[in-house]
Amino acid sequence: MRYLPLNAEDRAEMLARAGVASIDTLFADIPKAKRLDHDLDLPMRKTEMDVERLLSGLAAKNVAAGSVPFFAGAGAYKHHVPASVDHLIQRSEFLTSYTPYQPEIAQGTLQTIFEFQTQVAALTALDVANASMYDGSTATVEAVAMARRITGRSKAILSGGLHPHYAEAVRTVSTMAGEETEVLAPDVFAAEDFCSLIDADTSCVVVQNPDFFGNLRDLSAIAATCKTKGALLVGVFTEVVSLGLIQPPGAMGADIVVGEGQSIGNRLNFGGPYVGLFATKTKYLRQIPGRLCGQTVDASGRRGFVLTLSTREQHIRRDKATSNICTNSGLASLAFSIHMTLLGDAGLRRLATINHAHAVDLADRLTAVPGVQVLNKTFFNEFTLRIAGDAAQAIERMAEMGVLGGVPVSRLLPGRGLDDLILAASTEINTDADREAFADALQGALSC
Amino acid sequence: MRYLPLNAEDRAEMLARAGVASIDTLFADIPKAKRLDHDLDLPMRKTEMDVERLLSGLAAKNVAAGSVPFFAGAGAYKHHVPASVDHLIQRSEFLTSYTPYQPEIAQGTLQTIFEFQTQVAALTALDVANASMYDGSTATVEAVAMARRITGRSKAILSGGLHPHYAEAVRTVSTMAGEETEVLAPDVFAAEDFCSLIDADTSCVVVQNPDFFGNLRDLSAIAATCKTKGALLVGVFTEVVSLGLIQPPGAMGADIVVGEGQSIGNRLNFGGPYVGLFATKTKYLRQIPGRLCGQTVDASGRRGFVLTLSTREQHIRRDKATSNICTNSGLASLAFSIHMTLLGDAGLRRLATINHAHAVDLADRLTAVPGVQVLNKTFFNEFTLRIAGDAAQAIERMAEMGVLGGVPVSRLLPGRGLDDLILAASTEINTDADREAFADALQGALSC
Amino acid sequence: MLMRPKESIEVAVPEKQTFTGNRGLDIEEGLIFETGRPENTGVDLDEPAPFAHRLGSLERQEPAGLPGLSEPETMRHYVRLSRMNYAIDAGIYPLGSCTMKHNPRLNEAMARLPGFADIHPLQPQSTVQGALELIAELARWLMVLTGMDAVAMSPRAGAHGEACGMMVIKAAIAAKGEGETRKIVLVPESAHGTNPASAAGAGFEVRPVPARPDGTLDPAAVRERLGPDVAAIMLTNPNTCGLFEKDIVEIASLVHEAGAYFYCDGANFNAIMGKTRPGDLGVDAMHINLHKTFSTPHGGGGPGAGPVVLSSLLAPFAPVPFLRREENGLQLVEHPSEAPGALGRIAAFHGQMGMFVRAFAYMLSHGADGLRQAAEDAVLNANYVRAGLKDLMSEPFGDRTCMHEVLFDEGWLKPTGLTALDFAKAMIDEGFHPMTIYFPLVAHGAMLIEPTESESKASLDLFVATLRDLALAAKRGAMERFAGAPHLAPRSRLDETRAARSPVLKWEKKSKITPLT
Amino acid sequence: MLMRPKESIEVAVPEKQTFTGNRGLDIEEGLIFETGRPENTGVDLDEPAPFAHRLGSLERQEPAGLPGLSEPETMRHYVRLSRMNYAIDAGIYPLGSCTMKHNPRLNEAMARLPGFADIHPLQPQSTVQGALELIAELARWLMVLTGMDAVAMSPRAGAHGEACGMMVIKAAIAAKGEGETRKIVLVPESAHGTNPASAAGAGFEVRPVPARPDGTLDPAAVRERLGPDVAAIMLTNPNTCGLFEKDIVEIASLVHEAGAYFYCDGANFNAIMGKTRPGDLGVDAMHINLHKTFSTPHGGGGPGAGPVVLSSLLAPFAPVPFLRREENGLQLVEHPSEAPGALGRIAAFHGQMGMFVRAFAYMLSHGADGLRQAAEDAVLNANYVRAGLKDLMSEPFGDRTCMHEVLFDEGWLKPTGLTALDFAKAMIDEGFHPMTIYFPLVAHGAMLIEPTESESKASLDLFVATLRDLALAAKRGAMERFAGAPHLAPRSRLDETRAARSPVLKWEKKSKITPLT
Ligand SMILES: Cc1ncc(COP(=O)(O)O)c(C=O)c1O
Ligand SMILES: Cc1ncc(COP(=O)(O)O)c(C=O)c1O
Repeated sequence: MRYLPLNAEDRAEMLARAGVASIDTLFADIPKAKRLDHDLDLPMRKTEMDVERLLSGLAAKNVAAGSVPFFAGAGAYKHHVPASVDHLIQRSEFLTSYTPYQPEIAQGTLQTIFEFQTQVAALTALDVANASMYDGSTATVEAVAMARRITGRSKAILSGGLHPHYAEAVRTVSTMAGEETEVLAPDVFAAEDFCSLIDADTSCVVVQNPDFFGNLRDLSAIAATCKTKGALLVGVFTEVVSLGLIQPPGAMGADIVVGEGQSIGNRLNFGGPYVGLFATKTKYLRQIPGRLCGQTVDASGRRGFVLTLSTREQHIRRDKATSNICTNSGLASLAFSIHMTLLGDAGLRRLATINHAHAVDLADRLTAVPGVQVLNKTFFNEFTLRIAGDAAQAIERMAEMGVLGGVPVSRLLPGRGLDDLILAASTEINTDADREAFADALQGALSC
Repeated sequence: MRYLPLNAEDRAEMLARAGVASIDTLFADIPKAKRLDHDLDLPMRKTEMDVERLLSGLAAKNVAAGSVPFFAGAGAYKHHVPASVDHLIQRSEFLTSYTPYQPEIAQGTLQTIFEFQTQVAALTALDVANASMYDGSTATVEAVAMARRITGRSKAILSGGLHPHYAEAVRTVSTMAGEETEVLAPDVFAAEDFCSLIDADTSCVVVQNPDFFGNLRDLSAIAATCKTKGALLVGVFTEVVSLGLIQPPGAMGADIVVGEGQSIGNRLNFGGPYVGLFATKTKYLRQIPGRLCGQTVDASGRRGFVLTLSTREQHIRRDKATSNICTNSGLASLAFSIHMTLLGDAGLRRLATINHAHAVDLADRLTAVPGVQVLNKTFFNEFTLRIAGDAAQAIERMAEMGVLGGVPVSRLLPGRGLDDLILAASTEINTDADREAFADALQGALSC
Repeated sequence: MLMRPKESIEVAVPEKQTFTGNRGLDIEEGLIFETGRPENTGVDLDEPAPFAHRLGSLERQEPAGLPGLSEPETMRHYVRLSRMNYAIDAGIYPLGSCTMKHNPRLNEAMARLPGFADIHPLQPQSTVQGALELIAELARWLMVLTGMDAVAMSPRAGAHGEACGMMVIKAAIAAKGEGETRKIVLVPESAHGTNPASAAGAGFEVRPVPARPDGTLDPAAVRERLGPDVAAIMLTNPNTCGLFEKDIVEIASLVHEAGAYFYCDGANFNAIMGKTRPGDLGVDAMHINLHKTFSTPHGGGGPGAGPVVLSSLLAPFAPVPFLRREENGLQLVEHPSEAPGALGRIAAFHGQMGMFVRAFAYMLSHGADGLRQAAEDAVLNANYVRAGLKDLMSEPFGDRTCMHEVLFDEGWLKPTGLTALDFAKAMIDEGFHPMTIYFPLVAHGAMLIEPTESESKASLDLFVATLRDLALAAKRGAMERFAGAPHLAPRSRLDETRAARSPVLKWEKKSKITPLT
Repeated sequence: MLMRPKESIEVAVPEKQTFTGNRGLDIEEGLIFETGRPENTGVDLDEPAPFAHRLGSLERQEPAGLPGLSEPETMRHYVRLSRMNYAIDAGIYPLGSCTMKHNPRLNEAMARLPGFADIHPLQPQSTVQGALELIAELARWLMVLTGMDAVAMSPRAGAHGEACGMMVIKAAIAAKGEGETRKIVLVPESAHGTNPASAAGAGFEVRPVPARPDGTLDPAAVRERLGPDVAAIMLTNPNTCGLFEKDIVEIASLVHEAGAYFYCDGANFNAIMGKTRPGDLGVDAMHINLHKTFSTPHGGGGPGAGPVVLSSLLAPFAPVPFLRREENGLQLVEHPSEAPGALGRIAAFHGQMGMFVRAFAYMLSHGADGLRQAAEDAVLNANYVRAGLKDLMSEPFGDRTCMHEVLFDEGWLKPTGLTALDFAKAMIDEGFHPMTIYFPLVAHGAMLIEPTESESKASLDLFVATLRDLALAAKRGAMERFAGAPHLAPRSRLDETRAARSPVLKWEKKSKITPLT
């Protein structure tokens, strides 16, 4: 087998050197009755060529974003990632190294984490960021848990503009942990008012911006109320590119900011792996979940980096840890950091502006389609359409016409009377022709 | 521009430090009348996304070997290359390094060349191999030139079984250099007899095995005659995988062996870049063209490698050099060497056997098609078909049916009365279904 | 900008100073914040035509100040940094419990096929049937390999799988009406830190179970601690000492008899795949780290994937999403409302598809036969290392064979005054990544070596011989090899105390460190 | 097998010996012939069903004896070896005449599209119209950039392009009936070695032309040497001293008046693209190294591509293949019989398609504006380096600005007793690849620095500062930095004399080198 260096001769010699009679001797602790004495009912080994054929066959059954006009968003966005990013994250020394537990031979990984932390803190306008979470949704779960630890209160209030998957994850995990969560009704028009809901048992309010429906939200008022009431404000984003153009949650008073970093450096991957971003204020440093990289010096006085403040973490603090996270999103955070390094402020702002321009153009084109209404007053690169018909059906029909025309709100919020809503996103990858194709397809779908 | 690190501010500051008034001052030596004062009539810079779109569009207009049943050969073969090969040759330190002129910081490249040389010598059963030539055809040109230098004679006799492009290249370059070449008539049945042609002015005889028509040739008799007459025997191969299963030219008495290494580690690339292999006997060492890597020690006595015997080469010997070659096929030879390291003897023999088995199966299937005749008594993975019809037209028709069914001999040998011949190759990439599709398509093509 | 930590270098390498601080191919590299500029960029993007924005009043006021680098500078930055890392591709990476095996590049290529990498989690399911099939097939392999009835695919890593498993158990207990009574989870002290953390995160209280002197769990000790307040036991098997829990079947029965569930930490599944099935051993839930057993790359810390296989008892409580085969193909069940009684949802979307593709490519490549062979080779390699070292080093649980990893402790180092850490750092100078040290906590100065099946005999021979050389050097008092090691790495020993005492967690203009002298 | 060159290491690094010979991340690696075994393989292939072979009597008798390595071992072998290399991606690579610029990864991705990488040179032309279009477009760009009328795309590298150009000239001369009389090609002494070698290979006799004290060619010296026996002149422009041949137009006229042709070595085209056109300067033929000017990677020695642009006078003699636009699309003219009067064919198939894709991606990315900017930045960078060093180093042709590369000589080192080689090797310790040394031959101990446009100002600042530090160290007699340098590279100075004296060009069981002591 091509991945196994030992051959039969090696095995025999090694068994002899180890002083055991046969390989099965080494498995003697397995109760005899439970030992497998036959191959499992699975195929036998395959050549590389055959594996390629089989998997390419499966891949070919899917419609890839690059092959059709594509407008799906709702928390995962198709952006253009420079070829150099993928090349760099495939460097053996990044790809096949472990968590940097031996810092003297892991400075590459450590310095990139330090840079990542700095980038995330700057983007979110907060003091300090960690080395990444699994994704935006689990980062949100962690943020709520952290807010509970800090405030000693239970109730988390989740905005009706929070991504429904995020809200469900927070609700599920909180419920299991015996904590209280209040999930507000879907808030298509960003009209909800939290302030009256925040009480003495409120640990935090979780608000997304741009929200799930694409609306931009000014968090300043909520932040002020939270402050007064002793609750924390958790700012969430699912489209990190927006931070190039809109006010970051940190600048509007959020205490913890979490979000999805997939848009920068990472592909859609059918939902994962992605990368969760997590930032907060210095005063909450010791409550941060996950890894932190810090600067120090070596014995010769040279600058170097190490994982630090690990007394917060599971491997030291065990059941008292700030989180159970161990493996995080290392390579995806590296991809994020490399892409962000290529962009810089100027590139990010330009990218965000193009996204916004494309979305504005799309909104204008779709508004012109009979039976279609854009519901947003403000948005970044995604907005909500109300159509004269069933959104899921329209999208299915458009797919048959070769256009992936957004996400039906009902897929995430079924049974909420929102069956006529579509979330449509336009990033830098869409051309004029793509957007025109979308308008045409939607018109077609609605008229059949 | 993303590839240019200097910005306007840098440029101004650097001009000032260099003490020049403007960038144009630095171009003052260009005669004023010849300076371009406008942009050339070419498009302006493009984003990475736009370049990708444009080139993907062009690529999509071609029918790739992996997408259809594929049987073209005639000197270029579609084999399966393990994914690890492509990963490794993209390591920055291999991909973006220069010819190893500073050996202390190029041991990676040098050791791989040393290993490559050893592999090529072993495969061809000769004493010594060089660090690569451009491809099989130019290696053949160099071999003939080397034979002339060694023998002091001019005439090169080229077998009618030599790849026509190789023969044309030798003829062209020889003619220009004022040397004589005798190109024998196409020899479909490997029936030609050289022995009578070899005379006192003959520098070498050039014979391919398996020959252009797929026949296997025993070179021993020719080798013996050459030896008697003081001429050298140049053995050529275009399918290096064959050396896993058939007698290598060195073992049959060839003095110089050259060939195409594309099949191992390299893709079809529409004809290039490929990698020329070049091996010979130790006694001709100082006449070898191109680079040689040799073993030595460093100041501490550790083993190391350097480019050596460079007094043969253009940068030292200039117009008296054994060749003008400078840049060779470095990375393609590395791909060859890595793939060969993965294969080893056992893997190479297995690979060659599968190729042969597939070709035998294909020959049997095609023989069963009415109006089709396999002309070869012996072959490796490629053979010649005679069909009842025009080969080029049949192949064009098959292409319309989605089968790339070999190469018409007339494409390389037009006007020679060989219009009904097809060269068909089957490698490990073909499935039973592919071969069946070929037989069906050929039958279809012949019956319309 | 010139970056020449001249002073510090003088200290670092007194034998051979350079002006740059570089040493041949070892090239120092500054931070992007020192080399980049916010107005520069390595990405060309056409300026959009003027348009009326729809941002309301929320346009960003203060730029983030992030530096940009041109593409060549970016390339160099990361290539230089990468060269300061050790990697599996460069040598044995014998971190116990981490299963640092070969990461096939075929898997990388497959995961990058546009049909997998460029599909959106919420595009119509009719347009992603190939992806759903892959997930279903991978799930089937996992169930067959483990002998279990269901699998929750969405957990992002092992710890997330543990959390998922604990919550599933909690839901099952709640469904039985025992939610208020069963609050305790038994966790051996040798457990990985994520186990107690995951149990606590799901609102359980963690109670330790001690091991026998032979390093395995005593059924009697388990029985003693079981009761109507116990929700589950969380065992690792083979355990973190590299030993198979030989009484596992009995323990499972006891747990079940007591009305509790058996969660198995499957991080060490590599040792037993194809040799026995956790389902047959009585396991109710187990996560599988695809980034360990099934070769998806660790990537300097992730991402991974931690699917959780479940017994039929727990299957109904699995979180969404899951797959259902319907007339028109595979369909995702995505909303808790469609799966009443189920746990709910633990994260967005459907799981780590990119890792699924890699893991499935690995499984297909091995087949049932190859996976069993891999397990056998992994165990053989560990025992070969053990045999080569056991006369020099001390074993906390006596002279016995191990599974896929071998545990030594620092007992043998005591007379030398050296620690496991010193020994580990000296290994770095020899070109080896150290083993896991100080885990599991049940051994004093643990040194846990997991070679994996990816090592050749020659590689192990050199590894063993070198560790022997070092051990003998330690015993004969050759302190210079250990004191302050490593000496030959990109950095000498780093001051972790200082890092924690006054944390510098991001670059700031003022935070430039001045050399300690 | 244990590989531990213990003895030699003791000598090499007396300050800090390791048992393995490794030094932290610098890991020694044996030859595959020492680590691999012929019965092992890293490629799985199914055994074919038994069949009757058709090999006649020609089955291979003796196995080649090639070792095989499993995939993990292979990975490690090459990754370790790679780490012993310098690379553009790791630092400035200022080899004069080599144009080591950034190699964009976009180009690599594009060249690997199946529509380019998996097409066969002889499949029906109707199935490769996209490829032919790309070649035609690339050809058009080359012609527009150079102001020439045709381009032969098949040459494999610069030297092959030279040979092609020389043969085209020979064919043109023969067509004029002067084949027997015009046998001489004038080549300045500063020319790259390939120039005389290529001319000689095409059956010409090479005659030198001396340069003026300012490093450029004197029209008078050319005129003197022209005559009815001269076939061509071969000039490099900008020349290999980094200077633009300012009298090139006059020289071209003289050459043409004398009935000869003007071949230009276009290796240095990077300096002038978009600034002037060789066609306007009177050039008849010029190769372009796509692997220099147009960024295709050097790959440790190739492959490259060397298309030759031709004036209308020479176009009819271009070799096959070439493209013709016909009704049904682009068609390759592949056979000499279709192109009577043409040179013939110089190699199989159609040229270096893989390099064409990369070069075209580079051109498209830059556009006309970007290419000119690149040329300007390349020239600016060279002059910036020159300005930073000229007070310490000596310039063979006086204090004047340069084009894309700056030439120093070792004159300034004379008093120190050091050579250009010593200086170059000391640069290695500082983390820099040396400049080109001892070329061109017209300078005494040439040191030719070509930074290219890919270097940032910060990179050049560090480079200049370090060279200044070294120069000052040399001047003040700090010999230890130079004697026997490099000291910090994977190998110390290698014994090239020994390599040439008793050549060991392949591995043989007996050829193991024993340390010299
Ligand atoms: C025994 C054990 N359990 C659990 C984990 C946690 O897995 P992950 O890092 O994937 O979250 C690990 C990982 O190191 C482990 O070794
Ligand atoms: C001036 C000059 N001419 C010609 C060549 C030869 O080009 P190639 O190596 O592509 O054959 C070179 C390459 O180094 C060169 O620098």
